Amino acid sequence: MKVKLLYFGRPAENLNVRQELADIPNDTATLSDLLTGLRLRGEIWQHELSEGRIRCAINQEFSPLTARLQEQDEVAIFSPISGG
Amino acid sequence: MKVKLLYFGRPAENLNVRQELADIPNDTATLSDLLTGLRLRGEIWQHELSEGRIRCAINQEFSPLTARLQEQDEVAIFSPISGG
Amino acid sequence: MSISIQQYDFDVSTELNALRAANKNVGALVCFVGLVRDFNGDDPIENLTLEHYPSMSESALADILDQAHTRWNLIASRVIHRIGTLFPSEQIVFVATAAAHRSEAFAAAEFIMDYLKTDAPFWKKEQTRHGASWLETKTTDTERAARWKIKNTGEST
Amino acid sequence: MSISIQQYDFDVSTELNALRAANKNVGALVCFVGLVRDFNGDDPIENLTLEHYPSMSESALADILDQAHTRWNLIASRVIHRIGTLFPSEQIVFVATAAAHRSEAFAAAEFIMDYLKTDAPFWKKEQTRHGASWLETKTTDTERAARWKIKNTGEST
Repeated sequence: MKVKLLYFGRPAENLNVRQELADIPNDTATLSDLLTGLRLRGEIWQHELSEGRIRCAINQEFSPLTARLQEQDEVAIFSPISGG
Repeated sequence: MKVKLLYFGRPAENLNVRQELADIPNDTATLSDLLTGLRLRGEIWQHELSEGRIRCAINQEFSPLTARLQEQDEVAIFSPISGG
Repeated sequence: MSISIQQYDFDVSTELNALRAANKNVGALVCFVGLVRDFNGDDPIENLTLEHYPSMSESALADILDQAHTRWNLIASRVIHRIGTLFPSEQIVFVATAAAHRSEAFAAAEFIMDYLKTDAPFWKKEQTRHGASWLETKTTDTERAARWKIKNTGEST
Repeated sequence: MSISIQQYDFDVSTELNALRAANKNVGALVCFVGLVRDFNGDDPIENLTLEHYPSMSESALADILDQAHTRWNLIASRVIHRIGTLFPSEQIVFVATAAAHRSEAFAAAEFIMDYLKTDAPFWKKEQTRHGASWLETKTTDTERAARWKIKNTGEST
């Protein structure tokens, strides 16, 4: 399943990535599964994407880690928001 | 005892008086005594100065009817305030 | 703390710019503007006439601002109250608070307005085509002001 | 309901005049302006850089305004959020509410700010002479937003 990943805030800067396309082998993957896979990329990924340091949205809606992903989803990964 | 009376809001308009000097025979008079005296001036005074229709201040401080008056006090008599 | 009682209108941006110019640690400005409405009861309002008790109104407002500065950590505050005859949609009153954080600016601005409604000697006369009538303190305003007496600042900020 | 996300500055008077022009029954305008402070922790702030999630930020703000209009009887509302690099004392965010009565305008403006802090995808990076750091949602902001879930509108207005 192909999804589009967007990064904002601290992880975008520290991982030096703003967007990418990801191909997830498991068709019933959750947001949590996606993050587990991304953390395998190395220590900095593991640190930046650790639980409690990030919040996520699927298709522009804040989503819990248990949310199921679907083909073509836009998944955003970011540090806790701090606008206003 | 001489006091200065000021009127604002509804009573000022309806009694057609903005200020006057009053000479109170009783040297231990309260605000309530003053109002009782003023109400003797006629039916419209009785109506306009009836309890619940007015609020008073002595020397620019809101005061209860039990407040004791003193020589040279500035007593203001007005309808319940409605600013802002 | 600054208070003006005036016939002429005011410009909100000018007032807020003055408040934030005072101190670069202002992180939050809250302002309230009260306007003349076109309807209150059933009849269109033609105009409002505001009068005040000149030797008391400024000190009453200063006392309210003092209380707000005692309760909350404010950097600056400002009240403008207009007097005279005003027409629908005209500005009547301006209250602004400046603080490091929004919770204090919000609570203080609302507190100032609530007390202004019950403790500042101003009167409004409303003119409709059926005649004029003096407005009086609303029960809801008295109740709103009373809330602050039983509420600690912790809960409200 | 109107939302702008923009780099350029805004003028509060212009914005409030537009809100009150909409309807002559507006009796109360409440506005909040958030500013860049010169100090947050120990070091002077050189600047803040604000970024957002463009395809989500406007709809997130619209959703917050929708909720406010559902809870309170608002005549109009407006949010402006700036993005890009801003310096101390510059305006970051503007929230304004217009209602017949002040209780609704105050409650709604505070509600909108509380939810903006927890539900709108904006991020601030603070630059001091020791380097830059990304700010994160404050616990107090999360708690403030949660208050509205257990509070009925009666109590807050």
